[in-house]
Amino acid sequence: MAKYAMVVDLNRCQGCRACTEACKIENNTGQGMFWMHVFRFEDGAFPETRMSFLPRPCQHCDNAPCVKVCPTGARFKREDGIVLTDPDRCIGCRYCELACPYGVNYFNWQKPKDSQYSDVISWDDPDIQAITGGAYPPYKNPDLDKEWGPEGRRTAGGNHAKGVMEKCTFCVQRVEQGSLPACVDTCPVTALRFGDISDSESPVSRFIRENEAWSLLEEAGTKPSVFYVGGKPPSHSYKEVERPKARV
Amino acid sequence: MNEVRERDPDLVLWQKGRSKAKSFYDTAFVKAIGSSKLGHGAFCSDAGYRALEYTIGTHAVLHPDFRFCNYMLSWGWNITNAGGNKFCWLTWPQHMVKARDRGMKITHIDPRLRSAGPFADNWLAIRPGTDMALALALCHELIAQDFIDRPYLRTYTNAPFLVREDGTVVKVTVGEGDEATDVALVWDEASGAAVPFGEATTPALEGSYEIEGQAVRPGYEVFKSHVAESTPEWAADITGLPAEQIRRVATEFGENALIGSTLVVDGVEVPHRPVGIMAYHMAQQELGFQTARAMTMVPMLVGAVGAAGGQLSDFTWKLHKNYAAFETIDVADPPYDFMLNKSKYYPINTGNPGVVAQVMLDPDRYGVERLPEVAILHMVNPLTAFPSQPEYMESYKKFNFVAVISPWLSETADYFADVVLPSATIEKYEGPISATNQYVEATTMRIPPMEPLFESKGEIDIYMDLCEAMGTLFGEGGYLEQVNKALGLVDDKASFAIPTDSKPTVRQIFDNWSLSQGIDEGIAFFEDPNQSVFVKGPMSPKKMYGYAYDPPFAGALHRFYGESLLDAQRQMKEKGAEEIYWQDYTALPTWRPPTMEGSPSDYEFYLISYHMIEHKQSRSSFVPLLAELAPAARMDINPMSASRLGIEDGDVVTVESHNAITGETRSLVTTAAFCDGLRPDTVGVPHHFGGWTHPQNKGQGASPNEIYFMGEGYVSNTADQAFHVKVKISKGGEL
Amino acid sequence: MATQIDTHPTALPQQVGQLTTGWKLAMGASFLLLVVGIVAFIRELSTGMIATGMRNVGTMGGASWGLYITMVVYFIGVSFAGITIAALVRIFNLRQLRPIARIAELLTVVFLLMGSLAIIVDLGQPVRGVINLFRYARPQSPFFGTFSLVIAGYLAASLIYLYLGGRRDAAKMAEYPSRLQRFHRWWAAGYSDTPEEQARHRKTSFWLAVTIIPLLVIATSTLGFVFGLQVGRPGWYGTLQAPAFVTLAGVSGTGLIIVLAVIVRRMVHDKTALGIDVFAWLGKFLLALVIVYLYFMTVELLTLLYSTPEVEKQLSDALLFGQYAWIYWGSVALLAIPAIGLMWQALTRRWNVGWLVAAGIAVNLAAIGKRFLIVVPSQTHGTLLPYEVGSYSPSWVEYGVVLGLFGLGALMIGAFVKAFPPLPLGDREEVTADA
Amino acid sequence: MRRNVTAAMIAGGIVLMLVGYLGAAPWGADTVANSDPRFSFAPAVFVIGVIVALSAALVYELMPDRRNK
Repeated sequence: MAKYAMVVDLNRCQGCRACTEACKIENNTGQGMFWMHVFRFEDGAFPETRMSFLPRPCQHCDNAPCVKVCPTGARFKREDGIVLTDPDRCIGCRYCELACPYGVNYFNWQKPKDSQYSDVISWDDPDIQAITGGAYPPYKNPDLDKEWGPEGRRTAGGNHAKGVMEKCTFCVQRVEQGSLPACVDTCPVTALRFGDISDSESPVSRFIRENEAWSLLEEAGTKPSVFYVGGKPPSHSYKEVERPKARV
Repeated sequence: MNEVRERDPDLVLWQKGRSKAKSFYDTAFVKAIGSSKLGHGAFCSDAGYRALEYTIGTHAVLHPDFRFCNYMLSWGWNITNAGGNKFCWLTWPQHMVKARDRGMKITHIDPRLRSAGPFADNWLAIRPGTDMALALALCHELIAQDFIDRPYLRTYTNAPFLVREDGTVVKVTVGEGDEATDVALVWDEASGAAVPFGEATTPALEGSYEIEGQAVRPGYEVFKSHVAESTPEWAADITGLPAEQIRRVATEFGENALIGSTLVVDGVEVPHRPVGIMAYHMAQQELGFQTARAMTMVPMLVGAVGAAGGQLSDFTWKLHKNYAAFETIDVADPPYDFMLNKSKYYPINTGNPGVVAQVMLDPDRYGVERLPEVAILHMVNPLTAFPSQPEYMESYKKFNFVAVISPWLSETADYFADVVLPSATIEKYEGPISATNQYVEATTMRIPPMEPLFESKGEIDIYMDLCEAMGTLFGEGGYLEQVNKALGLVDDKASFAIPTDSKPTVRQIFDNWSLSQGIDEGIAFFEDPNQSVFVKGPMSPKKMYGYAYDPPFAGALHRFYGESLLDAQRQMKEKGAEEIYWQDYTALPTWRPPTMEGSPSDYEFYLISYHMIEHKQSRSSFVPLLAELAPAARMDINPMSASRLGIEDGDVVTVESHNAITGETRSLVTTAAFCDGLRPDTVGVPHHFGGWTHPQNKGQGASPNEIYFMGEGYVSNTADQAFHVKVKISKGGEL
Repeated sequence: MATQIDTHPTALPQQVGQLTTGWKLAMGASFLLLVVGIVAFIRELSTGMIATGMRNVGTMGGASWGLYITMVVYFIGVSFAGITIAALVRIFNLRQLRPIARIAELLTVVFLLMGSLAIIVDLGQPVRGVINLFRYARPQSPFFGTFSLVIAGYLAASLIYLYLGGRRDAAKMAEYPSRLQRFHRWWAAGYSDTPEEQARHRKTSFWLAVTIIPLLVIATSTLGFVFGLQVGRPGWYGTLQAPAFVTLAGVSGTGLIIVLAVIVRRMVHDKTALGIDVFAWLGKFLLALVIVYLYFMTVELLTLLYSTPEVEKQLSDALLFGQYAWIYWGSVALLAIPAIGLMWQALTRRWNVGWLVAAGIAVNLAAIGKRFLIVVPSQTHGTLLPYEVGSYSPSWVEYGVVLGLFGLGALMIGAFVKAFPPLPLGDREEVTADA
Repeated sequence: MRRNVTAAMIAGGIVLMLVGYLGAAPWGADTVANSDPRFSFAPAVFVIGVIVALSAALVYELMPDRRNK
């Protein structure tokens, strides 16, 4: 049984956020929902300023605080390492979001139709309806509603129903069909790698072995499955610049 | 359109912005209807193109041979946000990270750190508009520390040419009758006499000599004394950089150049100079042409041009026609065409829509009689994408008829267009598109993923319909024939040509072209997602490296000393051009403070504009997903300067620019954003916003093009736009 | 069975059954609040929780738990103190406190219902929330304690304690012919005040009290653990959360008992029913708890300020000097001033009821403020990754729903005191035929 | 009679509590199995157990005496 992990090569990451976009298109996430978010940091005053980029997917921790606190078991961790949310069992208490030290959880504050950029696009416009046939978002990925894994649960995000939690799923619908997560697939400089860390000869394992890989917030004891090579962990003197329009 | 074409086809102005593919279908349309053509180069990096065409003959600016380069000057290259030299494809960042994996060091020369981000091993936060001073100081240090590749200068450049006191080169006519050519004299150290260039065994680079009683010196010697005072200390207070940092960069550049070493690449031995510069859009400044020349001299001094790991420019060393044209620049008398080609204002002329707008507003001043009456604007949005919006608003009113071909309702179309022909964005065949990554030759094609939306069509369909309506589609000299010519479906490949008597589908055109390239499946090859890229094979060193090219550097003698520029200056003075036009036509790059420095001292900040990775010019700011990542315009400002002005992060500010010549002021309102990685005397505003035609544009803020100026003092001597202006910042304003 | 008494209609004691205008006014206002709450909740249900001021932590820079969770902790805190005092009275046989026992139990039941409703309104999926908790609740989650022990177990315990404790008075009330007679007879369930019954009641209430106290301490501690166990939330993670919760619960609960006792005293027009000695005891008990809590706050403050890592520093700056400073110092003042007042009264032994009510209300406001400071700042200013600092302010929907809950609570209390005597009909006020 | 009914209820309540608690999701590593209850509505059983144990007090008091039945 594979155990999936992701490695981010910060020596290569351009901070271009193509991974953020690929994730949003693949998973149809709503406005302000960044399952993958890329920090752009500035640190230090002119002229000693240093910049750094930090892609932040869900860390799919082995000792996951979110799985521990979930009152109904809607958030669970699979043998292959992926931490998933079952939207049919989630009661929307948002406890997982507050237990998570990385801030990777997003709650569906509004109905799916309203969260799909409807402040600009009116999906009911007859011209648009003529083309989209009333589906919103018109680019809806059918895989998101299917059941995945041996446990057979709708864990690919479903249709982002109002009132349930969601977060990066390592693109469970893609991984189970043998392809890579959308962010890994799209990175123009192969800064993101993904693979089976339980196989010591897999490219991911070798890459981690050959470089000093570190993890985010190791002191929190969450044992994340996302490793970083190059750069260094961000400190609180870092200031995030060029933030996306993230408030819904 | 036809009514004007009968009278004078030149009065039909066809203007194009940036598109991706080989523009065969554009030029074919222009030739078919005989209109005049205006591109967007003057806002891209064409000052650099003119400089490189003039100096080493390549139609490009500068990029290093990433495969072997160990030390790169990233000169204004927006690494993490935009493309590099030649075009904006993704391959540049991939080369750069692979080179860094190998240990290549990057010295980043830019007022903003953001463009290099974490890749700046060494950041030179240079003051905007002072790049030439830095380049001259680097040359001074390379000479002082004797990092000089003399064999290269002697054999492949005009450095040895003997120059009189008045700057003219000593020439003698060789051969008779029609083969008689003027050849420059050089001082042959072996024979101790002045001989024509070809015959000298070791032409002298230094020293001063006498010919027919006149004191003469080799071009290199003239350059050495020219940069004698350009010490790092001199450059320090101009560029705002510490002198020690400039000296250290020069030393590192010289040491890394490994002058004299060679490398065998794919069996071909080539000089090995693993240093280089990546520079492109930064050429668009008032001293852009001469700055690009001065920057090119830095690798020339160490012999890195065309060397392995060294300074490349184009992907091959095929000479551009401008190289020969610039040997002698002749300045014509008025009346001039409305682009002022060969005029006493801009003898070397890129063709700047801003200049055209100026001419249309005041033709008599520029000695222009015939102004364009009709315009076809294809995928171009001057009102928000080009600087000095007010001039366009006034001048484009003079067109009697404006047709716009564009996928979006651009601001220009909204303001001027009588007819808008909606064109498809990507749902069309487009190509052939070069997919080379500099080391492998490849071609690909844009294949439509779906039918065009609403009533839009692919541009080639639009052009065919237009020509059909105008009666210039079929027959001799028609659009189809031009397409055949442009795609090379002539002579031996004529069998693949498109019949010029019936209207083909666009797919058919590309099918024929693909077959002509020896691809048996034709267009189907490109339509098959598993193939889609036609790889011709690795680029051979013989084509990539100037030294290994046959003949070396395609036989071009690199113009170290620019005599024809000095001659152009003389002609311009004779024809009565003001100093503002001729002052930069000098044989060697000569520093002068840019005109903008004439603005009063309360305009204390330099305004620069920059590209953000999330957007593409002004045509994507309304796409909701992209606008979510980069929501609105902002003015980056260093917190130290902001606190001096009492401005907090996120405050609304008014940015007012001042024209040092006309005294005119313009202002825009946006929000301030603290940015530590920025010079305290500089502010930056991205150029993607300022649109008004789409609901998403609401509240996105202004475009710097509303307060940049065009015209004298804000264009280079080659009519290329300068994206610099002095501005005053004040708190408050109506967003 | 009790001897038949003549059918001459006499007024029930303690104004039971008499709907005075004051009572009607209060109930009308409470009902109005309830309507506001329901309207707000329907708005939240229809448009989704975007109608609230809550937003995601991290990139969205909001707080995902806001006013609702603050009120959950406050309500459950108050309910904790009620039954605790009732149980203490029973275990230590504090005879002079017997009058307020029922008020305390009533407070517990009502506030516990309000607390559980506050949790439900905070859920993204309220209906599925209740079902799934009964079906899938996981013991590993601190919510399991809150859901099972606090809501279910503790509610059952307090209802049983209230019911059994009231049977004797119910029997007396059943003798009066009134519309409520069947209700009283049901409540008495055949109690006839025989010595065996009294002994048996003493035994059950003793053993009930003995089991309730530990059940409560565990329950409220699990509520503390909901926050205290979260490593990912600086400001929450700490061992002091559980004990601090219990203490502040005691403070707020006692405060409200004093307030409710005064209201009831005025309602029954009998100053003697609740002697000043009862209030003195409550005052001293409140003073002790406030001092212990202030001690906890100083401990927490010192730990925060001494040599804090970056994140806690950012949090403590926001709490002490920044965005939340007015709430922090306001709460401290609302605890310190009443403490001084109580100390003065304790030393001079001159207890003034008006001042006690003011102290009661003040400590409750402080409790709400302090709960808010525990819940929200750690989300907007306590992200371990350097996100931008966030902000949270409740929307009208949240205020509406909370007011609705208070309205509901007041309605329940109002209804109870008109259906059953809040004070025990002890021997002092012998019930005679002609009252 | 009253005594052993009460005792039975307390014992029964405790048993129900144990069954409910052990039936709910087991402690241990965060796995799929440990996120689901061993049998459905186990927590409901736990809660019923708590209530039954507590209402033993009710039964103890309210049981009518044999004498005056």
